[in-house]
Amino acid sequence: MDVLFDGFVDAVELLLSGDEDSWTIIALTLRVSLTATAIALLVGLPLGAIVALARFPGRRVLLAAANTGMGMPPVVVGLFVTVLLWRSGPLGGLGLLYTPTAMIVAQAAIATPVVIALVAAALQQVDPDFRVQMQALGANRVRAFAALLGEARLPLFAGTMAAFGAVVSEVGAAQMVGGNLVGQTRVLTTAAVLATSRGQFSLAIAFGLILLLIAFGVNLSLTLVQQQRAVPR
Amino acid sequence: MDVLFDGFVDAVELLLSGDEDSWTIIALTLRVSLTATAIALLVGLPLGAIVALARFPGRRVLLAAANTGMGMPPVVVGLFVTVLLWRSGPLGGLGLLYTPTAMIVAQAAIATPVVIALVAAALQQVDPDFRVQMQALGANRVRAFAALLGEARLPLFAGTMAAFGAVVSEVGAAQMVGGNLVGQTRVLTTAAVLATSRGQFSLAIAFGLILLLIAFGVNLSLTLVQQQRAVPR
Amino acid sequence: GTAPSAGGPSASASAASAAPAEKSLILATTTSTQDSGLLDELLPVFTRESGWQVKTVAVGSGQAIELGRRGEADALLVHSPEAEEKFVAEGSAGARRLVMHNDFVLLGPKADPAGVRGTSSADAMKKIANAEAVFVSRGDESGTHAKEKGLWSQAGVTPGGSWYQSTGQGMGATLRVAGEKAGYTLSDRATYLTQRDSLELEVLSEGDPGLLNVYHVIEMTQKAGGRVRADGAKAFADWMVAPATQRLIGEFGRAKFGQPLFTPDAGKDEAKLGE
Amino acid sequence: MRAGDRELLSVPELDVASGRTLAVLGPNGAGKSTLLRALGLLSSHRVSGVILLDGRPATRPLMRHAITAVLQRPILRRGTVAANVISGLRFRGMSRREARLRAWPWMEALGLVPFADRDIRSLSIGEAQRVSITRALAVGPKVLLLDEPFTGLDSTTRADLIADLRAALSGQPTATILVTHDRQEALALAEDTALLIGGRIRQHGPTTEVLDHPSDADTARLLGYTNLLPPALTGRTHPLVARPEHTHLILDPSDGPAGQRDDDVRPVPGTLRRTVALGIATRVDVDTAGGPLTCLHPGDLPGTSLPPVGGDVRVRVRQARALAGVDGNGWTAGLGSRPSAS
Amino acid sequence: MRAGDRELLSVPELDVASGRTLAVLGPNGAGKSTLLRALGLLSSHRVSGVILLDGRPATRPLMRHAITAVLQRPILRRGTVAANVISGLRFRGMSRREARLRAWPWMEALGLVPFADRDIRSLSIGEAQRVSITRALAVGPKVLLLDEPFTGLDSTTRADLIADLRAALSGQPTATILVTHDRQEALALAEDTALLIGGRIRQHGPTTEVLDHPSDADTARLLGYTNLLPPALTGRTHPLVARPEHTHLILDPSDGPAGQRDDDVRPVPGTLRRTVALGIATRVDVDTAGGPLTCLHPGDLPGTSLPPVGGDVRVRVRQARALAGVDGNGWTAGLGSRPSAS
Ligand SMILES: Nc1ncnc2c1ncn2[C@@H]1O[C@H](COP(=O)(O)OP(=O)(O)OP(=O)(O)O)[C@@H](O)[C@H]1O
Ligand SMILES: Nc1ncnc2c1ncn2[C@@H]1O[C@H](COP(=O)(O)OP(=O)(O)OP(=O)(O)O)[C@@H](O)[C@H]1O
Ligand SMILES: [Mg+2]
Ligand SMILES: [Mg+2]
Repeated sequence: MDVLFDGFVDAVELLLSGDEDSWTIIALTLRVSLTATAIALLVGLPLGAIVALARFPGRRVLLAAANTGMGMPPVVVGLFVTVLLWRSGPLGGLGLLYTPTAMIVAQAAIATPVVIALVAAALQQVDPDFRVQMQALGANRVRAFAALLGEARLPLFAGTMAAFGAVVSEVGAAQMVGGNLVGQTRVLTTAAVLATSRGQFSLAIAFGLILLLIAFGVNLSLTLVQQQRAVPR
Repeated sequence: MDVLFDGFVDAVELLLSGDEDSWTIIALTLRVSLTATAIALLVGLPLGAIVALARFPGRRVLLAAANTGMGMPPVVVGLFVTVLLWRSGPLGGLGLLYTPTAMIVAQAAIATPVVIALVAAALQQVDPDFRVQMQALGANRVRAFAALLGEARLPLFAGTMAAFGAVVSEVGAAQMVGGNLVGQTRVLTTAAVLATSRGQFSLAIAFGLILLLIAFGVNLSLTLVQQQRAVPR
Repeated sequence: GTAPSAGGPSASASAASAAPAEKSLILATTTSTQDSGLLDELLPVFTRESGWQVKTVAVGSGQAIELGRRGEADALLVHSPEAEEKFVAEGSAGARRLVMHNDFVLLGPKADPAGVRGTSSADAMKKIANAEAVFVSRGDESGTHAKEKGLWSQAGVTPGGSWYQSTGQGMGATLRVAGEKAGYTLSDRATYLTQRDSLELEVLSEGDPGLLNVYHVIEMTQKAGGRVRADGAKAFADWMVAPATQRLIGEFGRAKFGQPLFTPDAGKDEAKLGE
Repeated sequence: MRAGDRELLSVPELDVASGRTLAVLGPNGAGKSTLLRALGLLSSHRVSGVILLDGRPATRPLMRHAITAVLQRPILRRGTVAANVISGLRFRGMSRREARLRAWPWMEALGLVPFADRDIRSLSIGEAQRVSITRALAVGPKVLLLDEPFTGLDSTTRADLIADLRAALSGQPTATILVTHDRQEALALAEDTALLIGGRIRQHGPTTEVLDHPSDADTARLLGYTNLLPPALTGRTHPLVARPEHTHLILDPSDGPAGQRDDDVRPVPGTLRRTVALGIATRVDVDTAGGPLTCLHPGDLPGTSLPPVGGDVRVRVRQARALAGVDGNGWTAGLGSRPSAS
Repeated sequence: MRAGDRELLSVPELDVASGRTLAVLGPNGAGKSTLLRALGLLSSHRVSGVILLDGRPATRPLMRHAITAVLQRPILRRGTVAANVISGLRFRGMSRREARLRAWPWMEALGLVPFADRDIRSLSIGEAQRVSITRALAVGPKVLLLDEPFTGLDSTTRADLIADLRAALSGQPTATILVTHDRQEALALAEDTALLIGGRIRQHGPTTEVLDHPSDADTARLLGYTNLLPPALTGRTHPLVARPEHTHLILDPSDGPAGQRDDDVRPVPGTLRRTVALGIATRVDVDTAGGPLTCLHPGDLPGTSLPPVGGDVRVRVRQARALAGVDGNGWTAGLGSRPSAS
């Protein structure tokens, strides 16, 4: 158990020491995860909305696919992306493998189905007449949709947090497409894995604790936004 | 790209060959993930309901904690559980490390916050008068709650699928507490990782495809249940 | 604990200016070189001296060689001689040069149920098999795994049964499994030394000439793929066998463990190692 | 207009001139709300046909600009009352300040001023309904669609609002469609009335005429002429309909043909099924050879003056109206089955 | 009873005997629904005080067994109409078959039989309201709580349902509390009536008495006596109240003191604010020294016979009732501000 305690001490030390390396890692973790979540939202929100609101054949299949996508193993996503980005692969020319960009791509791919599925669930839960009433007040499609998002913002935030949680805690894809390069693509999870495989367990736990701290910070900010009035007076 | 195609061929072969190993792996994957999801539901459903419905100080903090828990890195969870189960650890006497039971424990720990957060979001979205009306018809607490669950079953199923997706696709904790022992604790994700580290990329992709197939199957079953009438005539 | 990387400011500073099209090469190496911290020590120096960025992909030897074969890596630093030779024979690889070695040790619980303490490695393997004492194998086609399979065949045993367990993971994880299961296992000395403190395993058999763990650097050529940076590969391989680098390797770990983790071997005759 | 393979609504033609109000009356499930949504191009059902706006076929953007609707349930956005009330104007691109100014008189009229900053989740349902109405009226649209807007309002507010609305609409170029169950509302607000039953418009014309001249059994029932007297019972050529208020038991045996007026029908014999004391009135249900009749007697009928349940009675019907061309079938079935207290 | 630090409701005592019906009348936001929930122990607000059931303090399980409530909005479970209708009985442990049998007569009474297997999501709102009522009535509880149950029903259904309900309740040991905005409903169904305004019960007694004898300005307004005549205007010692129907402009100058009855008040001078033609009636708003008055003239007033807006008029008030001890303040404010068309 002392490992856990040591981990706590280590975490405090890492944060206080102002060790440039750990700050680089933290910054990269935030950059990659937040960007990936943002991209996933950008892609997943419209798709989730379409699945939830539009009527077309194959809607259910798409929803089931999104739900399945939530179970897509990051390692496999990582492998897919790696194969695409290989020098011999179709996108090899971009030279993106082992860069933060590649990690963002992979993590966005992991988070998108989560966003789609949870956005769809969130929007379907709102009174179906809500959009009608908004349009009946003169809202065009965009405004009615914005109002709908405002209405469903509680579960939408929960979905966003789930997506962020999925990417920030993920290691398989980050490791595979990022390569865990010091100062370039090392994030908290891959650092924790490395520490573990070096037998530095308390260091690994320290990284984990820092990760939780970051996740909590992000969630707190989101929760604060969530509690704000959507319709200002 | 041929790797992807080869992976597809390999997946079909693995499934058709009736290779005992791959079936053992598939069975274990299902057993561990489903059990972990079930445990997470068992623990997370009441907790999520309490967070959503009860009024007590610190409710919001709990919700934020659950949301944070969704971002808990599996590697760290794995490490926590490992440290607990070490022979020198407090639960070492149980000899659970490197058994499927240990994997179930770790994965349930990963899935529980997901369940709590999404259950809370799902239940908060139902008309707050719904429970009142059920009680006003003579439903006792349990029945009113059951009716509420029936009412919110769409997002509840989405939450369950998210939880299942989180555990079935997870590799960090499975690897760490399970040890990826052949025939004992090797599941599809850890098998995919091993195949990757052996350079057998198409085999890794094959495992990933099988995993997706399983996830799709489980989701399909859930979707079918979801589409059933909750209130039979 | 210690910080995960000794990379220092140079690594992160140059990272900022790194553009993929510039002088940047991919090194596929085994986990042991990274887990031991050796590369964290060496690479910043190389980058400073040569201007080449190195992207280290720490993977199993099997994956490393596969990456080389597909032209996805420019240089390999691996320790699986038989597989390497086969791979070089395929023709896409360039020069393969000896860099360093350390040795494998046979580890086991203090109680030593199979009674292998002090025996030669082949004998030890036989005893373990006869006693059906738990043996934990990496099973990941790594150099260590290859060496272990070699030992089994020397001992004339085909391992199997519930006492023979395969983790399919890296050395660190495998050591921990062995520790927890109070089993025997084969490990490279460097990894063992770095994790010794948290393990309840002891060195039971060591020093066999057959237990050498030899690392080679392999340059890849454009034959493996059009985008291979053969120039970078050559620069890296040349630098690895340069005297100054060899000195650094020889010093690595002495301060922390009281003994060096690797023995520099550049230019030596491979057949005469360990004598 | 169809949902799945059910035809919900089939309306060949319906028009409302700007400045005029059309009331749509119909029983529950007649398709009133469906019609309203279809007219506002707000429906997600399959609609075939065209909606003309100012004589031109309406597109969704045009329509969106022209209409405001108060749906049957008050559907509000999370937030404050004030934010909700101005949202119609905000959707039309008005600044917050201007929108508040425009909405203010209506907020005053509906008594919402003290609620301006209240969270809508804490409103009573009547209060929510007021917000919903205010939000629509504040826009001052070309076409106003009102789906039972006054349900849930207390009677004083309702009376005042009807007057305010009438005053506000008269002289404005607003075409209003008002769905309601209340004939008084139709009379007070609408120049024209359409009767919608089973998805079809049965009658359409000036309100006073439509409300007083049912053309068939269904519209009669809708308009409160719930008693149907088939020709067999009355000896007339057409079936007659009458309101329960004008249908009475003949209690005094001597109260025979005396005082019979022109439009009166000869007394109808039947058996008493039940009596229900309704405070100011007593309802007596009678089964006759031609189907059940409902009598409504003002005041409390003393139990002694009534024959026992199952006893023979005679019913006098006054102010009956003749229906042209109707068969009483569906009708009788519609009234036939009431539970005899469970 | 409080929400946050607002006092929502303060009711010292209220009782309903079994077999009797109490109507609760009040303006929007008076706290009627809050009261109903508090009585059923269904509230999530802080409630202080006790609810007695059969003379003993009610616990939640006891109460749950005794009551059924129809909330103001129909809140149905996903599923079919039939499943919803029997759910009250199912919650009480009845088998599905038995529950269907018990519920059937009510389903027939409310015309739900053709809907039995329809998904509730496809119902019209009036149909949903019927389901909600049927579900509660099918249970046949000791205490029946009805929150504006008849809103949204078409008038024929409503009239029939009122009779059915009355018939079903009389002779049964059910105590019923009916929240409504409609005085007719209260008269038809309830022996007793309580007037709730601003969270307080202002009057409570036999329905006919309560509805016709307002005790103060607020209850008068609630009961339709919307015209308040302060003593200064009439010369009487007490303020008077009158219904708009009994308040008329004096149009014919010669129409002076003649035909004045005992309860008549001397004509009140004022200025005409607006006239609103309401089809069958014309509403005239007049500002007097004592506050605004509303006149309701039957039929269409020809514009020529009316003075112009702002002109001087005299108003005759008939059937006015005296209020004991009231100051007209809040009152005048309550009526004062109507928008003059936006
Ligand atoms: N949580 C709350 N905080 C503040 N005020 C509240 C809260 N809940 C209800 N109210 C207020 O309490 C009052 C009573 O509400 P209630 O729903 O009982 O009214 P009601 O008499 O049923 O009105 P209606 O006729 O509109 O149904 C309303 O003014 C409402 O706005
Ligand atoms: N998706 C659907 N499938 C089948 N029937 C439907 C569907 N949607 C609506 N209906 C039916 O269409 C009819 C018309 O519904 P609508 O809401 O227009 O009634 P309404 O006249 O407004 O009634 P109310 O007075 O109760 O508001 C109802 O009988 C309803 O059950
Ligand atoms: Mg409707
Ligand atoms: Mg209410």
